[in-house]
Amino acid sequence: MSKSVLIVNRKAPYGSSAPREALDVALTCGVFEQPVSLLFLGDAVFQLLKAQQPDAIGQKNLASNLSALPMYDIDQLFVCAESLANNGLDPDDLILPVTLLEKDSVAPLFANHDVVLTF
Amino acid sequence: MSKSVLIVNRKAPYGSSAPREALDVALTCGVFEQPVSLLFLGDAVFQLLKAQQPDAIGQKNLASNLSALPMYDIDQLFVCAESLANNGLDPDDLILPVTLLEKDSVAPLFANHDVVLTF
Amino acid sequence: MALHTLNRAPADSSCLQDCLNAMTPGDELILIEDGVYHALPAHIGKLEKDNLKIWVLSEDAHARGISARLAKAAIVTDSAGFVGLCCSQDKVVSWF
Amino acid sequence: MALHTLNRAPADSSCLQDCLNAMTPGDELILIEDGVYHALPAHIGKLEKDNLKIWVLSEDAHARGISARLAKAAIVTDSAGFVGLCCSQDKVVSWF
Amino acid sequence: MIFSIVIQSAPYSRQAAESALRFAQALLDAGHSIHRVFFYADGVQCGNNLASPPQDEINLPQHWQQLASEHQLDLVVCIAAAVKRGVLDQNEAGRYEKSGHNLADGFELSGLGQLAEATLVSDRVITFGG
Amino acid sequence: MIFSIVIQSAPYSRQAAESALRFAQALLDAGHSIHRVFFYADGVQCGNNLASPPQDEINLPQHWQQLASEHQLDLVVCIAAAVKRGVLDQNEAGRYEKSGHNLADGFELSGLGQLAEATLVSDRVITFGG
Repeated sequence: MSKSVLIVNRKAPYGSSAPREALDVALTCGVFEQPVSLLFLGDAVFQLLKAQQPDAIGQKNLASNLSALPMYDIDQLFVCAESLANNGLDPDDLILPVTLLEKDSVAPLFANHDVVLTF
Repeated sequence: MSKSVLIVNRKAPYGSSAPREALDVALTCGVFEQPVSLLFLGDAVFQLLKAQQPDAIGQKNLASNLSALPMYDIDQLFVCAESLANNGLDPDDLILPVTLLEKDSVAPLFANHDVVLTF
Repeated sequence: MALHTLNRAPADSSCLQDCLNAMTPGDELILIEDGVYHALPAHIGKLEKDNLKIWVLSEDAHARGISARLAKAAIVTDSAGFVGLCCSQDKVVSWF
Repeated sequence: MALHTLNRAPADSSCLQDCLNAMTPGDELILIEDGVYHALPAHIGKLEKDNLKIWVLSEDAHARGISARLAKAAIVTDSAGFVGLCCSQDKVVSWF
Repeated sequence: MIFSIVIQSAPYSRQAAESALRFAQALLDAGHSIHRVFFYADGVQCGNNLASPPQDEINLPQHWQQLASEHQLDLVVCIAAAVKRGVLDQNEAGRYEKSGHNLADGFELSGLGQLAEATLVSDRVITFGG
Repeated sequence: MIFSIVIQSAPYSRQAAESALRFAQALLDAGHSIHRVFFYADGVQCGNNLASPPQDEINLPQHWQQLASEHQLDLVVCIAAAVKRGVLDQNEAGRYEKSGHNLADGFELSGLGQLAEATLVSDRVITFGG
């Protein structure tokens, strides 16, 4: 009775705790052996940016934790291509290999998962 | 040694507590006989809309409280004209007489007050 | 098929845009909390998507004084109706 | 004259717009927290206002991995510099 | 149908916590069941029993308690989110050597596994946040 | 110069509370003085002494306490905002018949008049929120 979970990220890292809370849910669903996908929309693409060093603001490195996802067998990472381009970034700027979704491919991702959790 | 205070409202009523917190600060500054002005930008123009009845969502009527401001000698109420128009509203839709500010007149309001508090 | 909920006021245009981009034909939208302002005539045009059904939670519209101002395309429902919509769609997607 | 602080990421375009509309020539802007992303080349154009000085808080830019990517128009400063800017302007206006 | 509800916002600061309560009541009125209410992020403050709103304002922790006792609801507060935000039960207060605890009766601290499990066994999961 | 700082956000959930602390430290390092730190809205949670973050995360109430004791800071928590959000001192716990209280030492509950007064006597007032 497994159900697939889509975790939707919309927030930039560090300004709010939402990205870390989303990650913790993803890891937990992974432990329960639920199929988990993560989608990064808008400002959330910055979560995946290289070179993060948040020690000076008293926070833990989110990118380091995100880059561990494949070790927990969570490798379905989707990034809105338009969001990436709007922020002047390309896939080489990111810490992990991701699947880029063109605008028309975003909605099918929602349709293809059983449960959607937004952060 | 009085200082004028500009209270900037940017949020719609009821979805968050910011509008009520802004109002409480305005009333308190009034008690201290500080000159207080309120500015309503963007979604905050909805705070002044007539016909609010928030009992069913367990909240107190913000518009009723705002309409008491003149009784506390707080009558410097400014509304961004563009925000009002963008929301399809006109001054007759509001609970109180306000001063409409065209886009070019917003910045001088900030320049003309000693302290600015945003909500 | 999904029911999408949106609780952000019009100035948060990116929340609405992310919501619309995530919708599949047959999905429905319910505007709640500050989201109900999107059902005003000045804003409803931004929600146009082929045959999208747009619901408005009556308690929230009433609280905000906009019940008499809603665009015709918006269908008013109450909490019981909200529950019914959750059941008639396969899942709920929340935008906030 | 005022120092304006902005802590919202680019998707919150209304926060930036409200901030820009409130600025008088001579005012300065410091981007902090998620606001630092506005100093990326892809976004800095939206901040253009005649002779506006745009500061970026180094700790926040560094945390987010964008120190090496900042647009040339953005001037990096640290917390001590932030304090100095507050003093050199008459007041501080916070946008969040 | 079997629902689970996720609440991510603090009471008083955001309407979301009140919306969730009203939705839960409507669910139960319609004959549906609630498998679990999961309080996450700032939503953990819904279980803070020290909250003392004015008498003419809604007391959300109390309303949840009442609904829970009438319908045997499972009110789970994310332990990691709660502990760092200062919402503790007696156990955690002991572990962190705090003199008091403030988790309201009827609420329970537990892990995110309770959210994962809720997604598995519920027909619908709905989140209130913002 | 004389500064006052207003904090409107809860710790852990938003960076604003941490930004304010870092700014306060930089102010003092530069030889300025802080007339008052005023905690409003969700910012009142900065004074919740039950907060127990993991050891590798920042403990904001503790940091404020330390800074306050080193520099005799006036840390004022808005009483109306705090009481409805479940941050109580001993007095308020008594008034509302609560068994415990959780306002951290070094913080004080008081009214919005303390914010109005701060705007009058400070050269600069800066708000951290969001």
